[in-house]
Amino acid sequence: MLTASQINFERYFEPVFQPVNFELNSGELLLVTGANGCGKTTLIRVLADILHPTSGQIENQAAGMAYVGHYLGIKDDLSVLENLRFMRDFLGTSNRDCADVIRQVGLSRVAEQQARTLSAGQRKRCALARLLLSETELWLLDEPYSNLDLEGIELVDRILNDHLQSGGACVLATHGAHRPEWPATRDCFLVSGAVA
Amino acid sequence: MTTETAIQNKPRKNALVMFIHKMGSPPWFYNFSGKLVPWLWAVFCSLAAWALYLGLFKAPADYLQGESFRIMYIHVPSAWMSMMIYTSMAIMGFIALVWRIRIVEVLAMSSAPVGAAFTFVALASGSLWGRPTWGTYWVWDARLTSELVLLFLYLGVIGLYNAIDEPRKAARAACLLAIVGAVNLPIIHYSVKWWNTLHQGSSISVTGGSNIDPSMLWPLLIMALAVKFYYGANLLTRARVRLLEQDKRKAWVRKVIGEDKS
Amino acid sequence: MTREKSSASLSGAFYALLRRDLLLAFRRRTELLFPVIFLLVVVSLFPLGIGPGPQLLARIAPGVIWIAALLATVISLDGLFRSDFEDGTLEQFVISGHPLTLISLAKICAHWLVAGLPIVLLCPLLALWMNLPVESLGVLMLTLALGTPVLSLIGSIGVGLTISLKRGGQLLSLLVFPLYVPILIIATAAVMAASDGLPYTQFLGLLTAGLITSVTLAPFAAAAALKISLS
Amino acid sequence: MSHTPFIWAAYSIGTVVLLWCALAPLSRKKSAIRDIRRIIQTEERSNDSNP
Repeated sequence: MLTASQINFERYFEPVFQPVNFELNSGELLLVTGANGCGKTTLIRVLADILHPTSGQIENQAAGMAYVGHYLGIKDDLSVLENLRFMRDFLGTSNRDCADVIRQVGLSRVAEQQARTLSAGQRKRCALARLLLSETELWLLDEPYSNLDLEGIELVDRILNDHLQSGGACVLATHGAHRPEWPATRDCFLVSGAVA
Repeated sequence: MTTETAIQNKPRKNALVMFIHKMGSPPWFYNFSGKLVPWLWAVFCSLAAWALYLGLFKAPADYLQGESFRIMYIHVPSAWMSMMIYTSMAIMGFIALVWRIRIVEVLAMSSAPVGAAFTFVALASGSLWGRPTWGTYWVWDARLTSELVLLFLYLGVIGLYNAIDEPRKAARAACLLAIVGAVNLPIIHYSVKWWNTLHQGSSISVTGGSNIDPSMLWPLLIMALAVKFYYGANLLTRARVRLLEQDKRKAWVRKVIGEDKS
Repeated sequence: MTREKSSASLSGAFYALLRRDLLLAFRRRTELLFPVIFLLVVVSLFPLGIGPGPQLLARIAPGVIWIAALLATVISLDGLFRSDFEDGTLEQFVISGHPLTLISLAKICAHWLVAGLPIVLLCPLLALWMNLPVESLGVLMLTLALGTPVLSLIGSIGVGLTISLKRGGQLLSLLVFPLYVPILIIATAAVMAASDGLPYTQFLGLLTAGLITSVTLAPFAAAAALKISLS
Repeated sequence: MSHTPFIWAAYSIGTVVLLWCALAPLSRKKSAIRDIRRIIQTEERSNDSNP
């Protein structure tokens, strides 16, 4: 579904990480780990086609991508429900029920509240709800566990399991405090800088 | 160097393609342009000296404008260059954006200050020409007005390039702006020209004389040719310095500096 | 991305985004008023600065109103992509697979509706202040109606380029004002021609041509600019 | 009124601006080379201390 060969990204004329190679098939999870500053976010953004790789090839045959990054893309002036409704209309996945998705991520109590009143963890859950709405094959998750309580971490693992079980794929970047349990997991250990 | 190995792995193509490939590699470009620059300066100096000798000493005084027409030999080539450099910057910007060639990005961005300098010279000499001709230093004449707008366009490109930290991102943004400006430039030029006739401002253009005497025309043409060599030499010099600055931690720069010392 | 987008899903995305932007603007409606108040203040300063002589005011009215409209547009432009860029919504747009050109166009439309349209609607008041002949008021409104969308469209390129800068606003004016020169010249010429009782339809034709050209080209440039700013 | 001062002024402005434009990159090159030499030196020193 997603193949990367020798991809690299340069900033200030220095490679951010050593060239990355992997192949990801449906039902597989790619776990991107590495020290702080090794370019996990950069790699995810390259895979998301937000950044253009300086060299190397990415072959992406996934039917749609979804992305949860550091900036969650939630509008403060809209309520949780309005945020999700907009994303549903924008993505054209109108058969999904927003209220149901909100229940799944445990935000029913605050669904009508403006997003500015949410805590960091609740915002993360709102972004996860968007993932569920998106009906995409490839998920790109950048530190999905940050800011979440134990229950939230379980929630991420649960929806991730469901997604992978139904044939999706996922690239997950984490600094390693928690690892999702999934049999078909590939590892990608990023090393910063150029090849010595 | 990754670029060098990439070239070696490629199958041999014809000489032109090989040349373009090589020019894309910073060390090769640095060495090649280093050999070219002195020659460009030499051609510029001799052509400019010849043109100025003809224009300032040999050409007779104009029967309408007297001696002041001699400002033409600096004003008109500068004005032509200011437009030409903007166009070439936009074309290089387009190439840089589409094919992501770093050397072309650097060349496009090195063009901007040279173009801005020519625009400034055109404006200053034009206004000094205006004083004897119109009796005032500034008239909203079509050529001066479009040069002024062009100067703002140049300043925008330079400003944007300097405002963004990451050099390649900055170059790409400024290249895009240059392209947008180049699309607008003809529209600006013609609308300003037309605005000028509309308001019956100074309809006497300083360069209005259509049948100009050959003894006055030749110096102009030679000067116009000379400043193109100036642009080439200055552009390559600036591009070389920028490459050194950007690649200061790379091995090829180390080698070049080491050779310089010995 | 390989997923094909049907035109229905594209127009759905377009209208969803347009609706959301208008809703967001409505939620912050006091901020919406600032450019409009700015426009009124700038125009009212001219009689104070150069004296209330009716003939002189009428003579400079088209230029003054148009320059004020230009300034008000540039002031409002910074908000065009800023919040979407800063809270990560723009990245979501990119990854959705919808063309960024369409997204820019939707946002430009929304921007014109909340920032450009009020200028067009307010211009009778401005014309009254500036003692503009009633006959040329219609032409002034027409030039503004045709010209302010062009200001938003060209401005969107400048905003796209400066959005990643903390203080992009000051640079933005340097980038876009030179590009606004032809519109300013043509629009004011049309109003002046109307005031003098001369034919003016050819100017309106030129403005329309400018509008069509910028609608077809500017969203692509704005999308390219946003893509660069995101990197 | 004589036109000569204007011609002189125009040509001297042109010469000064174009000369400055041509010489500016040379001073930048000097400081760039100084920078690079410093980088090389610090690296050599760190290589000497831990071979």
